[in-house]
Amino acid sequence: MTAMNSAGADLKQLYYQMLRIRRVEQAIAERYQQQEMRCPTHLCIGEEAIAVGISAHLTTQDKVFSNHRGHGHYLAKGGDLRRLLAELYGFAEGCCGGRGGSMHLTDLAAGFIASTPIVGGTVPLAGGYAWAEQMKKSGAAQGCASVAGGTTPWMEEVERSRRPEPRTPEATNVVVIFFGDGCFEEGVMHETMNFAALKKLPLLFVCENNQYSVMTPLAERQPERDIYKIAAAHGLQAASGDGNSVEQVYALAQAAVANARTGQGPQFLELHTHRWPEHCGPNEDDELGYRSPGELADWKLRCPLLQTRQALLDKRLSDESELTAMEASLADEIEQAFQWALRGSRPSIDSMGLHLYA
Amino acid sequence: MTAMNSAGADLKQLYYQMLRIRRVEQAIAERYQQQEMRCPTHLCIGEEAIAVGISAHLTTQDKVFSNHRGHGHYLAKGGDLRRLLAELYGFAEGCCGGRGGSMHLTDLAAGFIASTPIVGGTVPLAGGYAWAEQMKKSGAAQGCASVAGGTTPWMEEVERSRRPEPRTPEATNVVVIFFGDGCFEEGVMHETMNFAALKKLPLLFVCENNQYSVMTPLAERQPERDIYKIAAAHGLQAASGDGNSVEQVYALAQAAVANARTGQGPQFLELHTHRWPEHCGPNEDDELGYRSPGELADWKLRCPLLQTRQALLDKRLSDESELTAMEASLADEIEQAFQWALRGSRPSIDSMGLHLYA
Amino acid sequence: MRDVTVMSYGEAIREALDDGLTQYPEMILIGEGVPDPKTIFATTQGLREKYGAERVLDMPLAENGMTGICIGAALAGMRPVLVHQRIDFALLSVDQLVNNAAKWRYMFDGQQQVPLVIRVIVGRGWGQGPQHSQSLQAMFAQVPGLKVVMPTTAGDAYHFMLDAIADNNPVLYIEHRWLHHIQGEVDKNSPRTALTGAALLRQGGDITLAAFSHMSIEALKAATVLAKHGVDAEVVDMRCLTPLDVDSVARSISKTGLLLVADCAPETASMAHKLLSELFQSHGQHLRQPPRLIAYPNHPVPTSHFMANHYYPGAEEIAAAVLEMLDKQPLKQIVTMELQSDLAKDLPDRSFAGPF
Amino acid sequence: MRDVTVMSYGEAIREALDDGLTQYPEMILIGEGVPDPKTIFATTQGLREKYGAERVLDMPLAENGMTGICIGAALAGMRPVLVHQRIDFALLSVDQLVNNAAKWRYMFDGQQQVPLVIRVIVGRGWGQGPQHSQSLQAMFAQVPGLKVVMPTTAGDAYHFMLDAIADNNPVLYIEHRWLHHIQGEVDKNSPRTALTGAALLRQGGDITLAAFSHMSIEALKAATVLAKHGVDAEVVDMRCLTPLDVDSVARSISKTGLLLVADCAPETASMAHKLLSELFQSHGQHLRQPPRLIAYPNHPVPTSHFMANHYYPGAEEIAAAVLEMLDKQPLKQIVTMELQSDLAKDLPDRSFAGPF
Ligand SMILES: Cc1ncc(C[n+]2csc(CCOP(=O)(O)OP(=O)(O)O)c2C)c(N)n1
Ligand SMILES: Cc1ncc(C[n+]2csc(CCOP(=O)(O)OP(=O)(O)O)c2C)c(N)n1
Ligand SMILES: [Mg+2]
Ligand SMILES: [Mg+2]
Repeated sequence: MTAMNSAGADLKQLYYQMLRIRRVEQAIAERYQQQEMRCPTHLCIGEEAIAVGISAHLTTQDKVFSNHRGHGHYLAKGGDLRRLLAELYGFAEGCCGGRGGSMHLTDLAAGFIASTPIVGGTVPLAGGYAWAEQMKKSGAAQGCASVAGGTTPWMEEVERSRRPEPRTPEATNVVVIFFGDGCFEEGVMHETMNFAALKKLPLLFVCENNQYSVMTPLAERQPERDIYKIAAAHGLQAASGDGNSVEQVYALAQAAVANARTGQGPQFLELHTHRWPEHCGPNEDDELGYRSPGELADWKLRCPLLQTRQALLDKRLSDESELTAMEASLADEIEQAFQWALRGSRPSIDSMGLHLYA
Repeated sequence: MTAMNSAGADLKQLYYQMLRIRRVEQAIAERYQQQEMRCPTHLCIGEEAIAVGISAHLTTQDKVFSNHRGHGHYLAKGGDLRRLLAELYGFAEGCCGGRGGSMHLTDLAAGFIASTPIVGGTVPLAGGYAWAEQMKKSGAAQGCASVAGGTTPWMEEVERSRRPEPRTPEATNVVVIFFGDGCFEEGVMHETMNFAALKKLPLLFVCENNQYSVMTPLAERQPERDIYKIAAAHGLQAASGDGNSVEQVYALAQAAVANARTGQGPQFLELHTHRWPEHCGPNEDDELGYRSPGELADWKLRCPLLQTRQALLDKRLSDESELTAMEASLADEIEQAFQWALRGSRPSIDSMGLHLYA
Repeated sequence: MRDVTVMSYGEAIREALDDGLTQYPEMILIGEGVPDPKTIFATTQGLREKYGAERVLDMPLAENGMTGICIGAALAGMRPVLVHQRIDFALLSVDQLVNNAAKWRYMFDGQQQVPLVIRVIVGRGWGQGPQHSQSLQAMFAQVPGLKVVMPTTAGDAYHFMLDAIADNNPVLYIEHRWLHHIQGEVDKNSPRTALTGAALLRQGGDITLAAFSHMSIEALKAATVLAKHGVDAEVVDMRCLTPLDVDSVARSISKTGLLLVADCAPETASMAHKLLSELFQSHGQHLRQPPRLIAYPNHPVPTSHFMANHYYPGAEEIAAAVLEMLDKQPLKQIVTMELQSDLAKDLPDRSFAGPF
Repeated sequence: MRDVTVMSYGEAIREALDDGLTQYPEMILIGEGVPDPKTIFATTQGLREKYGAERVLDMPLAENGMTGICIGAALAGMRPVLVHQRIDFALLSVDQLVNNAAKWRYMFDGQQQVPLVIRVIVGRGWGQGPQHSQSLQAMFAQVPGLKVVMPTTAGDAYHFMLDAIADNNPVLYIEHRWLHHIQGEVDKNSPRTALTGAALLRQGGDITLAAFSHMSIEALKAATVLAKHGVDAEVVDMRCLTPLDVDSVARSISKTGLLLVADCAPETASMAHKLLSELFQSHGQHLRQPPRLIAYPNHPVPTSHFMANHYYPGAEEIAAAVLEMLDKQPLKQIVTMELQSDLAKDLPDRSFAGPF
């Protein structure tokens, strides 16, 4: 049974995607304690609705760039779960062959180009990618070669849930850049917004405003004013919304992606949300006291999954038994993915020096 | 006879300051052909009203930072004309001992801290200076030492027109940063605006929007939208106006400086104007065709000096004979300043290695 | 009068910042995380409480702008200490550091100065990966007008920090993350360092080991084991990069006749080249054998510990090279064995357990 | 088949950009001033008209952002050539160049690549001053993952540019402003350079002059006059910095036994250190005498021509050092006289008359 809401969202599908991210992140957190995923890892628990609500509108031809907190973006875009996990373990089968770890993800076949951890680093890259997409479409760069510098053996065996291709031949591929409220302070954000507005790029900026940069609250870093209004002043079509409501994100993204796709220029969404675990690592850290008392608890009440689950039940779009089955199938998928990842091979020491130059 | 207009501006004094800058720039342009001022020189002919209208509200305790096009800012703030000229000739008596040339000016006694030619380079410095002024006032940094790393023999013999000291002891010194429309594209602008708004710094941003960055028009660099509205979105008090009307600049600056001085946080003025000569060098370059036909001619009709001169005559605040006398006295001052500068001494080759480290 | 306390390198930094804030009312301590609960690996602990939120503060993520803002504050007479948790982030501020801070005093003919400290930490281990573990000291040390120091011991960590704060020039203070836990003596009454000069960490007559930052620790480890086998290495810690103290190394090689340089940087980015080049120009005759260089490979550090553990040369490689140079290869096996540690190779010490 | 044309270095660059735009439909040429009436000292003249405003374009003043944008376009298969009129401006983009461009292919395990050219011009003369005349080649050349070239001749200017465009790696292409007017032969049919290897500009048996960029021209000038007085210098142009072709210099010194290195950079920022260090480690025995280095002083270039004219060493200093090394001091006076030029010292050639 499909479950379209008023905006046409398949709420069950959205819930499934969010739940998948949540369960993956929790499984990572649990196993992180074994000290075998030896890399800095930024979990997105509590923020799943944004990645899912946005990516629901993207095809594999659309491209996503992300940041240090990239697992959710990667999975929502269709990135290979097994290769994500192998990457965390540092194995050769990882999506970066182990060279990147949690903070450097890629799955070109899924249109997930890259996440990297220098804050702001990927923002102009997304702009440049969107520019290239625009030029390819306009015919300014017909002979444009492919992005891949080579293929890897596992690239071919990747299977993933395909999404529909763009409907009209006139439509452009859209590029999405995910970033945080802290990132918005970097000058390169503004440089990219200016260029995107100048060239009317098919680019969607998604600001995940979780009010913190590591442990520093917004009030120590930015004056009181709305982030998205700065984007609007730059000439972008900009809006803000509840990043914990997947339905709201879905609706905002629907308009934004359609606008970007049809040549109306860059779009900007500021979505309010909250990270539950510590900034980096598998634990909670509410005891450190950098969040105001009750803040985390309040946000947990506004859990994007809980809300959607309730809506599914209330609207009778699903029932407990279906949701239990969903959990079971996810548990199974995740367990198998870990098994696959753990069978990975150690990258050879000799390979360490490869691939610096083409 | 003083000549206050409705806003309390002494129009004749404003005219005098503008005329002084214009005549200095013209004298530089004329003598530049002799190839003895051997450094890149960016003249501000056509844009004099901005420097003058702003600085009319500043005391020597207020500080100014500027950019590559800094002669007008320097002179309006009370910078020593003779040492400016000596600097252009590369003499030891120059305000930077010849190390800077036209693009690096300083006159600490006048409160003109520095101009430098990396676009955007001085913008955060002005922010930091304003922050220090704020901390000194709040007592956060009582023991704060003086800026000077040493004194030079000519520092003492500098004489200049003093302006009134700040009226109330509660008032803060204000810092002004002058920059162009091109500079507004640099990320560091936004980083500085954000910090300034966060800390409510006594800082006035003055954007001299002359529509060009070198020869590149705004339309090739920025989307259609107002610059000052981005500043407003950052949380600054922002306004725009006619940068060729010294009365308008004066009125806008009056409010802005007063706000900054009384703790109301950073201010932003976008002032529309136009540069008459080539970007860098002594000549006109309309024949190159990068300005639209008639554009320069139109702007010349809106000459800030002509307009003010006419107002002075119309309102009978002055008369031809007084204005002729003004010209004569300026011609005399400038001629003498050149004479002084040309008597300068060549910096010794041995001195070239000094002053890298304190 | 000596007043010696034993503390860790990290504690020594905290102590110096504390003393700096007391001695210089115009000092500001600023950086992403400075006042947060983790306080930059505990090196800024308690300082906000003691000196107030105006002087000890966090900042927006805007490395170039904030560097410029600190330069501006320094021009106005403040003494800002700006902290980056990773040196990699300082790459965003190269414009302000190189175009402005390094040149300001010179280009304004000595009329203005920039008393600024940039404190940066070099990451290593637990999958820091390509963008969080760069060794950029040589990039900055080549810039006339910057002072660059890389203290190795707790004592130097303390004094260099305090002297950097007092210095009226921009100083880049580079900490290697793996030094933070190492204990050492701090004598607060020892004389000012002037931020110059190498340090003789160990005397020896058989070979000179000139090493940088964390590699000096590795060189010491190697020297200690080698000594048990009759090889007496002299260890010179190249703790100050500008100027580089070539004379101290020249003096040492005039005695030992052999030189091995060990740097914690990729070979192309190694300060060793400047050292060796200067020695070649003026002191080459002291060496009985060509000098050798141990440095990192010329590519980024991969995240996977399976690879990264082999990226970093250390005491074993140093000892092996020394034995080769002295033609004592037979000792290699036993020395290597004695140097092996049971600690995981991507951890600096036993107290450490990721993710940072 | 040779197809030789004589043109200036600047014209050779224009020609290569033109040919690149023809051969690579995915090439974009972008930079502040690229399509303006002055066309980057005429090196981009006519290209917008020929290839359209979409491919040949100006840009906002946002060096870091625009570098990132070009990296992103390169990831998508474009071949951007990004121009900065001064290398000093590239300092704003070190983050994108070093953190991203240089590492992208490596950190994504060879799955992605960044075919990007950054074209930068080193300023000199007519009061460029501290912020418009920096020599930053060594800062970039030390970064694993960047390719850095400094062509000296018109022929290399042409081929390096075309090969840089074709290259699938980020290439920093450094032009010295004072080379632009110098004429040379360009043979479009000569083989691809692979952006590696030094060039033997002049053969000689008495001494090796290894020089960089504009200093190679100065070395040639010196060699020409020295030859008249019986001193036969070999001139090796170190035109590629990554990798640095140490072997060519080693070969040359194995013949001459004497080495003078001349670099157009302050001594602390000189690539000569890497060259000398490597030679010291592996080829020191070839030299009869310690090598010498001629470089700029370790401070910014002052604006005043009264000082700046003495900042730059050139053919005279090279010749003088050669004569000292060969113990022929008596020739100094006559050689110096013959090398003196009546051209003002802050101008590259007679056609030049400020302000740029
Ligand atoms: C240029 C740079 N500066 C600082 C850091 C350290 N750092 C990593 S994540 C982070 C916080 C970013 O906050 P935000 O953009 O809001 O994303 P969030 O972590 O909240 O999702 C910081 C400061 C970095 N990686 N890069
Ligand atoms: C970082 C940097 N990029 C480029 C330049 C070259 N440049 C010098 S002035 C200038 C134009 C600046 O335009 P704007 O800020 O509008 O000032 P205007 O010259 O119009 O007064 C440019 C691009 C520079 N000096 N610094
Ligand atoms: Mg955040
Ligand atoms: Mg302008």
